[in-house]
Amino acid sequence: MELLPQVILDGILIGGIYITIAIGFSLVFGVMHIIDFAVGEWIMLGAFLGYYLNGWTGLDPFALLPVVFVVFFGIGYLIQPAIQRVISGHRGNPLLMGLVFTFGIMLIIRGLGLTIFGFYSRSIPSKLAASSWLFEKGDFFLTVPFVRLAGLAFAVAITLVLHYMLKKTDFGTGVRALAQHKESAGLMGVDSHKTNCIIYGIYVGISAMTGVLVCTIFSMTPMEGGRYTVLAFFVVVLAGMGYLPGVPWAALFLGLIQSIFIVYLSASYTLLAVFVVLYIILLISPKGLFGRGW
Amino acid sequence: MAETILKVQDVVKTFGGLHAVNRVTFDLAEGEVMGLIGPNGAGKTTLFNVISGYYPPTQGRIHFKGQDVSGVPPYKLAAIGIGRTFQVVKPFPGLSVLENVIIAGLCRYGTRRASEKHAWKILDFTGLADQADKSAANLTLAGRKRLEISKALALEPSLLLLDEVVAGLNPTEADKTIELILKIKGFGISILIVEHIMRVIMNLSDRVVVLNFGQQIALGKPADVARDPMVIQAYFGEDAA
Amino acid sequence: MKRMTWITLFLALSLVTAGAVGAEAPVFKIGVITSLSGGLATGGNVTKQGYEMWAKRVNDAGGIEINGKQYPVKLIYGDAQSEPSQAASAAERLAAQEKIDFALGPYSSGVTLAAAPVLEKYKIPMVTGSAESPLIWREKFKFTFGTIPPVNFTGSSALNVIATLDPPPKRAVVIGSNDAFSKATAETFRDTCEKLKIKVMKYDIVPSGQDLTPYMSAVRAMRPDVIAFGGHDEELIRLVKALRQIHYAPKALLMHYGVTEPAFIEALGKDAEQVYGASVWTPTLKTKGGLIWPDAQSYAADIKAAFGIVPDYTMAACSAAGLAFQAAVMQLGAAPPLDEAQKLALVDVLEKLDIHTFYGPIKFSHEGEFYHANTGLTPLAFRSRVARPLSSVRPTTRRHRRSTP
Amino acid sequence: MFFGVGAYTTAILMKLGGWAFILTVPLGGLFAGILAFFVGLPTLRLKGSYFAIGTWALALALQQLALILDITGGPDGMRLPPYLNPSYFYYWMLGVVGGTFALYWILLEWAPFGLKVRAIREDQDGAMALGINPTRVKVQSFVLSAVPVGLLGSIYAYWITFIDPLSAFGDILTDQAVVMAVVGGLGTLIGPAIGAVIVFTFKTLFWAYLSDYQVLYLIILGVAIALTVLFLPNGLWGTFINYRDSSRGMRTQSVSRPRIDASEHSDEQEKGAPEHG
Repeated sequence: MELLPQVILDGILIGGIYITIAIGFSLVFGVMHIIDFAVGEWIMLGAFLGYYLNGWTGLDPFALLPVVFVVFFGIGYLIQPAIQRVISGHRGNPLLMGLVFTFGIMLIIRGLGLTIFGFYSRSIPSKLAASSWLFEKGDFFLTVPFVRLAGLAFAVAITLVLHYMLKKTDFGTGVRALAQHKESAGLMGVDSHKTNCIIYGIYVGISAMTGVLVCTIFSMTPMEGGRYTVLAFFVVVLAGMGYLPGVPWAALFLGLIQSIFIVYLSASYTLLAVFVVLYIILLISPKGLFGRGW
Repeated sequence: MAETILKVQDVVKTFGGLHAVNRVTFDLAEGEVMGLIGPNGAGKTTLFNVISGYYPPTQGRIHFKGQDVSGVPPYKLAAIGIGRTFQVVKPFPGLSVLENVIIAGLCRYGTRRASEKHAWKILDFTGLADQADKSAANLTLAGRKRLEISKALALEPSLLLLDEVVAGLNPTEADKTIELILKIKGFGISILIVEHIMRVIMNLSDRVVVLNFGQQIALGKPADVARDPMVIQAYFGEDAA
Repeated sequence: MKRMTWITLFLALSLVTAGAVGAEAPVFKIGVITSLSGGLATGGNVTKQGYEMWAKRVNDAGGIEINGKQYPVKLIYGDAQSEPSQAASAAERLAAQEKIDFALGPYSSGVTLAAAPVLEKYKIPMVTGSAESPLIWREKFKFTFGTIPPVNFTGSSALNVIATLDPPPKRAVVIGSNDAFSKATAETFRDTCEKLKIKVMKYDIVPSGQDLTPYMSAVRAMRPDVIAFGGHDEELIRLVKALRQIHYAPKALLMHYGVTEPAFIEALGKDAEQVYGASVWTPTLKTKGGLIWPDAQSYAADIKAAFGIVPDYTMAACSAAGLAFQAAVMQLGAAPPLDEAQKLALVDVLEKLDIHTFYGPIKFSHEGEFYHANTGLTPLAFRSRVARPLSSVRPTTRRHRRSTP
Repeated sequence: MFFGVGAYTTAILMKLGGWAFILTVPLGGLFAGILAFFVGLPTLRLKGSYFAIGTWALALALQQLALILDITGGPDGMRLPPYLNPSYFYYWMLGVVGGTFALYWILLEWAPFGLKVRAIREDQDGAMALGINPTRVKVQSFVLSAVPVGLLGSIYAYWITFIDPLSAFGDILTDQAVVMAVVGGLGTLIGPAIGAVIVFTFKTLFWAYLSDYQVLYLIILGVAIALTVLFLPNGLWGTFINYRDSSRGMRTQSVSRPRIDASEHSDEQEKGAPEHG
C-alpha cells in the first residue's frame, strides 16, 4: 500500500500542533528576550480550564478557545511586570535570570496544578474527535482526522493573526521597534511597559489555547507541562531564537521528521533522530534553519 | 634599506557587497614606522583586522617575515611576533593591570613567574608600574591606552600595529605617548600606526599610506603625501582641490 | 562542578544527621518509598493511598497486636520522584536515618530495582504492592516481596481470552513504550502471541511520549486483528484517541495496565470500549479475607469513603502488602523496633506466608523466575468500560507449576 | 552528560567485564574527558546559549541511545553488586571533590591557565591578540570540568548500585544545580555550595516534618526561587559579598576576589556578539 501521503499528512498535522506550542514562546523571546521555562505549565493550565469549562457548559472545546484566551491574557498581563523586574536593571545575565525565575514559576504552577487537579490524566471530548475524512482508492488511502485538521487550521489562523498584528498595525510597529531597540523605541513614544504586558498576555493566552487543543487531541496531566516546554524550545531553536516567521516551517519540519522516521526508519530511534538533527543543525547554523535567529 | 618585514599585496576585504578595503599594497621595512591615515570609514581598522588575522582577506596576500600569513588566526600571529592594540581598548577589566600584562607575556615566557618578571619590566618602561595592582577597569583613558601598548609590547613583537593610541588624550598625555612610541621605535620594532591627528603621524612616520573609501590613494614620505592633491581632496572635500 | 558539590554535601549531611534520631514510643516504623512527584506520580499516588488505607485501619484498631500488646504503625515517606537515583537515596535515608523496621515498596519497576539493593544492604524486608516487571524477580532479592504477580505471569491471560474470540485472531502488532515495565509487558505479549500461533507482524519499542498517530496509520495498512500495547496510563489514553481519530478499530485492542482504572475510563468515555486488559483484582471479585477487610466489596467501600474513588488492583495490592507484613509480624511475635535477627526471621515468615485476604490469596513463590512474587493469585482478563471479569483463566499452567512445585 | 558516561563506564566494565571498581573509576573520568574533547571541539564554536542548547540536545541524544542499546540494559538500567559501606564512598567522593578543588585552585589561581580563562571570559578578541587560542582554552576547560564529573558518575553508579538512562542522563540534578547556583550566587566557587546546603537542609527538614505534603515542596521551592531572583539578583552569597564590599568602601580589590560581576560583562559580550559574528 502507498503510505507516503498519509505519513506526510500526519507529519504536517503534528507540525500544526507544534506551531501553536512554539509560536507564543518565540514571540516573547523575540520581543523581551525571555526564555520562559513555564511555557508548558501555561499549556497545562489552559488544558485544565478547558476541561472544566467543557464539563460545566458542555460546549465544544473549540468554542471555548476565546474564553480561555481572555482569562490567560489577563493572567499574563498581570504577571509580566514581575518578569520585567527580573530581566531589567543592573542585574547580571538577564537571560539566565529570566530562565531561573520562570523555572520557579513553573514549579509553583506545577505544584498548584497537582494540588488542585490531582494526578490523573484528563482529556476533553469533542465531536470533531470522532470523525475523519477517508479517501480510499485501491492501494491509496488517506485519513484526515477532523480534530487534527482543526488544530492545524487554528495554528495557521494564529500565525496569520500574529503576522497581521506585527506587520500591519501601529501596535505591531511599536512591538518591532521595541524588539530591535528598547531605548529608542521609548523615545519614539512606544509605551514599553504596556506593550510588554500585552505581548506577554498574548503569549500566555496562545499557550493556554494550545493546552485546550492538546487536551482534546491527546490528554493532559498536571505533570506533563515539561514535555511541551522541551518541544517549544526545540522548535524555537530550529526556527532561530526569536525569528517568528521561521516557527511554522521549523514546526512542520520537526513533525515531518518524526512522522517519517517512526514509519519508515525505526520507531525506537525516533527521538534520538530528533535530538541528533537538532544538534547537527545547531552546529551548521547556530541561528536556526534560516540563519535568522537572535 | 633593511629587510621587508610585512608585505601587503592587493588586499581586498568585502562585507556583503561593500568593499571595506580595496586593493591595498605596501611593504613595511624592519624598524620602519608607517602611518596609516584616511578619513572616517576609510577602512583603516578593517585593514588592521585583516593584517592581525581577525578577518581573512577576501583577496590578496599578506606576508610576514617572508611567510604567507593570510587568514592565519590572530593568536598564531601574536605568537610569531605581531602585536596590536585596539581602537576601542580591550583591557580585561576584572583583572589587575599587572595580570593584564602577565597574560600577554605568557606567550613568550611559559610560566607565570617568569611572565610576571617580564611584565614588571614592561610596566616600568610604559610608566604604569605604580598602578600595577589597580583593576584595569579603574584606569583613566590614558592609562588604558597605555595598558594596550604594554600588553602588545609584552608579546615582544617585531611588528606593532597601533590603532589610535593617541586620539582622545590631552596634549600632555599625547606627548608622553608619542615619546613612548619613539622609544619603541628605538628598539627597532616596526610599527604600523593609525592616527587621526596629523601632527602625530607627521612626527612619527617614516612613510604614510592614505586610504579613502577602502582605496589606497597615496603612499610616500609624510611631507610629499601632505601635498598630494588627492589626499587633500579626500580630507577637505572637492572645493579644496 | 555544581552537581559534584551537591552530591558531596548530600553525603556529608546524611552522615551528620544519621545519629540525630532518638528513641520514641514503640511503633512499627514503616518506610514508604514511592513516587509522589515526577512522571509516575499518578501511579505513585495510587500506591500511597493503598498503604495509607491499611495504616489507617490498623491504627484505628489500636495497632498490630504482638503478644497481647498493641503497637501502632507509622508510615514514613520517601519520595522517589519517579527517578531510580532518588529512590535509592530515599531508601538510604529511610534505612540509615529513620531506622525503619520494614518497607513498603515503590510504584514502577525501575524505581523498585534501585531501592531494593539498598534495602538489601541494610537488611530491611520490603513488600511492594506494585512493580510488575519480571526483572525484579529475576534479580532474586532476598528481602523483596511483591503482592502483584509479574506481568509475564498475568499479561498472557488476556491474550488467552482474545485467542478464543470467533473468528480467532491471526495477526497482531505489538508495541511497547520504552520503559522497563512497558517493555517487559510488550515482550510478554509478543511471546504469548507466538505461543498462541498469532503472527506478530510488527514489534516495536517506541520512546515514551511519542505521538503514535503516524505509526498507527502504518499499522492500519497491515490490518492486524490484534493491537497489543504495553505502556503507562496517559500513553494508553493517547493511543486509543489516536486510533479513534484515524477511525480505525482492530478486532481487539489489548493493553495490560490501567484498563480498569477509573481515570482511563473517564478520560476516554465510550472509546474505552473494545479495550482488553488483564488484572488480578477488581472490587467485584469474590474473596474472603481474615485481616481487617472481610471481602473486596468492603475494601472498595472503605476506599470510596476515604478518597471518593473506586480502588484499582494496584491500590488493593498495596493495602494487601500491608496485610502481608501485619500477618507475618504477628506470626513472628516481634515487638518494635525489630533488630537485625528479627528482620531476617521476618523474611523467613514471609516466605512461608499463606493467607487469604480481601485481595485474594497471598503466597510468595520461593524460587524460579517468580522468586518472591505472589503467585497465589489467579489473573483475570477484562474488557474495559464495564471492567467486569470476562472469565478467569489460569495462566499457562506449565509455568505456574514450575514456579510452585 | 559526563556524569552518565562515567556511571555507564563503571557499570558496564564491572558488570560485563568483571573489572574491579577501583580500576573503572579513572576510566570513567578518562572517557568523560575524551567525550568532552570530541564534543567540545565542534560545539564550543557556538556562542553562549546556543552552546548550552547544543549540549542539552546531545545529552538527550545520549540518553536515548542508552535507552535503545543492549549493552546499557536499555530502559531496565544496570544493577551493580551492592557494597555495604557508605563511608567508603564518602571518602572516595571526598577525595575526588577535594582533589578537584585543589587542582582547580592551582590551575585557576596559580597556573597561567587561570589567567587565560579569565582573559577569554572578559574579552575574547583582546585575548586572541595576546596569543591565546580561545578554542583550545575552552576545550581544555570543558575537558577539565568533564573529568571530575565522570569520576563522580563512576562512584555514584557503584554507590547507588543501580543506574538507568533517566538517572544517569536525567536533568533533575542539573536543574537543582542551576537553582543552587543562582540561590547561592553565580560565578563564584562558594556560592553554589551555599545554595546546595540551603536547598538540602530545606529538603531534609521538609521530608522529616511535612512528608504528607510533598506537592507543597514544589510550590515552596518555586516561591523561594522566584523571590530570590526578584529580590536578591546576585544570590545569597553574592549579596553578602556586595554588602561586605560596600561596607568596606571602595578600597583596592585583592587579586583573588571572587568575581560576582562576571555575568555583567558576559552580558555585554552577548549583546556585542552579533557584531563580531
